[in-house]
Amino acid sequence: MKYAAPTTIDEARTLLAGDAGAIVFAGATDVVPQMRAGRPEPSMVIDLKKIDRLMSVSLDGDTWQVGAAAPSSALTSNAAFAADFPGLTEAAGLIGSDQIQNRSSLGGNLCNASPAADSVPALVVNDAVAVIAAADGERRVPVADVVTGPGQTSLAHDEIVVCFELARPAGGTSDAYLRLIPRTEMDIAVVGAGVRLTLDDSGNVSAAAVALGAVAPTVVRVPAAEAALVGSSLDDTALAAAAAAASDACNPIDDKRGTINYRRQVAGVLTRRAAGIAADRIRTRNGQNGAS
Amino acid sequence: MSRTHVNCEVNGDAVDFLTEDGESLLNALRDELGLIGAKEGCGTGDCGACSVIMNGRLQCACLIFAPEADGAAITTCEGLASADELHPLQQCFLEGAALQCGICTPGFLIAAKALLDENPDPTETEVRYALAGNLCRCTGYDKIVRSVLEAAVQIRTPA
Amino acid sequence: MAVVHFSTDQRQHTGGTPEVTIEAANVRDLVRQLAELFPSLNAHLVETSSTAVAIDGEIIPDPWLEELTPTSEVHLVRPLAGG
Amino acid sequence: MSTTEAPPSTGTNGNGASGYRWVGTRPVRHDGLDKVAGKARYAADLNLPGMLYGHILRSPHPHARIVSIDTSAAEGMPGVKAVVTGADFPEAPPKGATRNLMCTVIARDTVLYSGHAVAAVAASTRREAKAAAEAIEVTYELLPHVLNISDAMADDAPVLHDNLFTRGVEPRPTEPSNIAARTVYERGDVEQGFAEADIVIEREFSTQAVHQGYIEPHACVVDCDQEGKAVIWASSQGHFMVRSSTATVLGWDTSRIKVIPAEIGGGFGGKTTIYIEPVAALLSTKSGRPVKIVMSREDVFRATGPAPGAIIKMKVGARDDGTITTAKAWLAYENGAFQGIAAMLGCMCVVSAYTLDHLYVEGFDVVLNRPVNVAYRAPSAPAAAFAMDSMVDEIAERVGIDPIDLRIQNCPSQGDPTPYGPKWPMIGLRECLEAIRDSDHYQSELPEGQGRGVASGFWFNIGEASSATVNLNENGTATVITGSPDIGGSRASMALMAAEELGLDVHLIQPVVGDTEVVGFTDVTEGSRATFATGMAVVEACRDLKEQLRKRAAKTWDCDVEEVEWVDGSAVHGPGEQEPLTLAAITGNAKRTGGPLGATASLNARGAGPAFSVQVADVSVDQETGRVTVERYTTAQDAGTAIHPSYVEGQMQGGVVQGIGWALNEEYIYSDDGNLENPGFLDYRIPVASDLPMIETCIVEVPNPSHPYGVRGVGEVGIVPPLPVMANAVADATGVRISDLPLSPPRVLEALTAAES
Repeated sequence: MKYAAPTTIDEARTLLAGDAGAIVFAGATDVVPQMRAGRPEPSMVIDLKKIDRLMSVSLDGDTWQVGAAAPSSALTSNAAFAADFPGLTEAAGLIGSDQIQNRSSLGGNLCNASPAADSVPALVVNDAVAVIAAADGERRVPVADVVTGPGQTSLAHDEIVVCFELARPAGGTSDAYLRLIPRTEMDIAVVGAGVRLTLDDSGNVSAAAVALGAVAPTVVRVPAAEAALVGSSLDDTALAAAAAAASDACNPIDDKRGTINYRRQVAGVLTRRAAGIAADRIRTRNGQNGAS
Repeated sequence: MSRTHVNCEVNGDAVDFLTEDGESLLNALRDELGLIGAKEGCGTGDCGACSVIMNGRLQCACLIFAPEADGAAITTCEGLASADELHPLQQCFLEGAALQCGICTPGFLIAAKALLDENPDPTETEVRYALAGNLCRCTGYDKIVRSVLEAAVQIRTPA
Repeated sequence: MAVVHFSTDQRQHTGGTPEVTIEAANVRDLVRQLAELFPSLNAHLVETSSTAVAIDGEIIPDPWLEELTPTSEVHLVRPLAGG
Repeated sequence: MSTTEAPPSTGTNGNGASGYRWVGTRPVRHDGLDKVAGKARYAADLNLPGMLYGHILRSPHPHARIVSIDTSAAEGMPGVKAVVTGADFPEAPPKGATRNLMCTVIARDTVLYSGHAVAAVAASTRREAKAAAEAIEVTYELLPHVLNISDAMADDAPVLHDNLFTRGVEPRPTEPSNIAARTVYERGDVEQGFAEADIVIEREFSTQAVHQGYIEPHACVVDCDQEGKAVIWASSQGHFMVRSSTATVLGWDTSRIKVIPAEIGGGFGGKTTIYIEPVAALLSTKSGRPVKIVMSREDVFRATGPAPGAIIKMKVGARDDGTITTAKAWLAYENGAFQGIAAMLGCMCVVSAYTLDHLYVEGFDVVLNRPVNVAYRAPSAPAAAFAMDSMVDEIAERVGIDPIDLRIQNCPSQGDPTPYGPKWPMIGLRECLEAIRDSDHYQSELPEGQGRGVASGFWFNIGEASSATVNLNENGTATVITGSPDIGGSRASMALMAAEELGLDVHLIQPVVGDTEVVGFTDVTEGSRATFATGMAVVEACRDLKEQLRKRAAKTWDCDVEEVEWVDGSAVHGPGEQEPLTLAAITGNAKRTGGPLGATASLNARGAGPAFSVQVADVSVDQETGRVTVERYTTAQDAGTAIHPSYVEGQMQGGVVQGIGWALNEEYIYSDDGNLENPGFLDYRIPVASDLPMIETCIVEVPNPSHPYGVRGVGEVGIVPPLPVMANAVADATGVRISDLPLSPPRVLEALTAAES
């Protein structure tokens, strides 16, 4: 097995294109354990961390560009980013220990294509777009369309996710991400729920996005839950309806981390709770702004 | 088989070693440089016994490919003490009986150092979450957490 | 004059007797006398690996030459293991 | 939230208050500096010139006949120096403990669990060894497998051993089965007991198998020479055990083997046996090179441990006044692939914290297609206590008596009969119960929304054989050499006892763990015995030395030895005609008064003091997700005497947290095809720091009269109460009693949902 550390995207793509057994990595927090568990060794591992654009987190006008290989800790330590996307930041901050978060990346979390990836529901509810370096230049794909099944993505072998584009949220908008794990840290999500809400001036929901992780082969967007929330004042009835819709949208499996019934039940609970947190964040921010 | 030549700085010393590309930094530190403080408890980033600080960031050396260390600055448990004095964390661990078998101790010390470098006055909860990536099966964590909190006090208010 | 107490299993080999009093200086002597009293007991003890004895509450793994006092309370048990 | 102000111990002692100068103090441990500096050498830390790496090939099937093994491809691979299979080892006897050990180290004609060692390779690098091991071609004929107790006990179950006939059943069965043994303890008449009881409760409980979870994987380096001698560096709980077990498996004379104890990175009972040393020895013999084998974490989970899962059915009778009179228990314990004594131990422990008039306890040891059981802190007692103390809690509720008061009302004391026959010696259960009752925790009001649980636990503690050599150096310092590997601070305890005896500053004493050729035979560090039994040998050697020191002083003074006393580290002349002679003055002059001073003691330690622990926890339960959070935890444990209170507390806290893990989230998850699905710390969920509060400790000291300092041993019993403590606390918080562990979020939510409907 060879190790390569290209400094440009083109160089990385050329290496990848020239070796069918090569893979790219950022933190290797999934790659190494998978190799230990018996996955055949790649012929080459291509380290993306020497490519500046893949490591940077920056605000370009009203759009955040998050490098696909930037470690989670680059997000959790970025106060401006965290203020815009508290839920996504939470999700990034839930991936493993501090040791892991200093290596794990959003690009890796997405392309590993685990149904339980914490950051993906949070990216999806924020309409994140993956910028992908391809043979014929860059293409932009909604994050929701990148993963096609467990361990499967829509990327060609020689394509690399460069960064994620996230439009700054409009006023009255915030997000939240919750997951259920048996311990307080170090586990893979049994269920994950990301919610983004926009509240109008009267405090009613004008827009909502709900996405669930670990309850289906890929992250699930839940339009029925969104519909239940939109137009409501987040009253108990609306929250209960959203929770029920979330439970219904699950297509989970029984596995070592949870049962079908458990995942269904908890998906609803977390959806309801995450909606409440997102709304509280908006209200808190509005309260602060209201004073000016 | 060909091996890659890696130059880096470990505990302030310029060092170099040869490694197979697929080897972990952990094995390189232990086998090539003889720095046995970092331990392999799992090899998958789940136990923290191999914690090192590389380029200012706390990481598991078992997840780092050895060639990644080229040009990097690395601190291991062996680099905590000065010639004549232990690091306050080491001293507090000794006095607070924060180790039993000791296999996890180097990793805890490094993780705790990374925490205190960033947050010199952590709460108990912050200590517990910052150390959640380090498994200890002997102590129940009680004396480790107390010792880290005590070391934080000592570092903030040197005698 | 040690008092030997038999467990439920062992009583199948002592004709139901729950305990006997035996004059023995040590465990070897005691086991010899038990074998005479209850011919099938010894095989049962070997079969169930009951090669230890408890003397006055303490389980002793290799008791062959352990001395007995006139007030010793003896149980025939399996040796323990611990963590 | 910062709790640094809380003192670490609120015990009755723990601060040297008992008139001792050194015993009961908290010096920095002697081996501490190396461990915080990263210099301490564990087995995997040793590299020798020319050393090869060994890799063991393991079975992917839970039960299969090995039809053939073809190693020819592996032998031709780069870097490969030696390959071994079961055929290279001596033939195993048809049954018994020796067979079980030999066939655990490497499978012969049959693999009995997924992860069973089948063959091994030594090569120049780890990667070459692994690649070659994977190139060994094994042809298996699959056999049906059984993974749980109920299936294994069924009449039509696939049988693991065709020569295994249930022991303890008359007449002896004529058909083999997976039930290795039946154990019965009986007293009084249970039917009469139940007939006379006011309350009779009957329940069924289950617990899951768990792993000891030491952070250091098994590791060894073995160097065999051309004369057939082997030096083994190994991480174990007993290097004399490594020597004898390796010799047994290889059919070697023990004198061919020297074992040097490396530091051990946790054991908890799991390193009281061997797995890899004979394999490395044979690879080393074949290759003529030193060979290192380090297990991967996955191998540790698949092929070592576990502590068994159990099914326990209980019926308990009590009177309205809270007197528990009667218990009938049916216990079945997993044994793993080979028979053990798990159920027997469970039977002995299940009602040990209670006095009962009527008792019938029946246990079954069951073999199945999992790795063979190894000890884990107070083996078998946690599951047994989970059953009994859950039921006792229910009785307390029914009769309206405080659960601690009810336990005090029913607790045995010296002279009462144990469930397994003999009478209790001096024990401290009542004192532990009173300590918890009077603790700040139990006296404080339970916060809104939380639940509180209490429970007791018992463990025997054992004595066994130990040796110690104490040498006095010419400068007045002492070297204390013992044969007990130091898992959690026992070197410091040895030094403290020697300091107390000799009147020497503890820092002038160097405690050393000696290899198999420098110190006398010493049994494994198990059964909470190191400080008790090896400490006894240290004390005996020191007392011998004090006699020698008095004689040397008498010689120096030309007086009768009877005129010399040993006081505070000096020889004192009774009539007062001479200035006292310090230990250093005598040792400095030793060559002129008869030669160097040293003493050795080897003994079978008698009088191990039974251990009890009582614990209380407050928990909160997320009623919508089933997650349990431990909010507060206090443990009281009878240490006899705490030699080094900090490490006594450490043992107590560590045991508690392992028990919490067992209660809440730890379990083996097997797929239907018999493979372990969670062989790593990601999905085998041991508690992490953020899962826990501080573990408040209360050291109870009811001295063990059989030990010179009253030591009982503290290593094990702490793990026993947490299982029922957590179950009782969850029941108190939710009103729902759960009798199957672990209390993982899915299980708790399922129980809460079921109770609602």
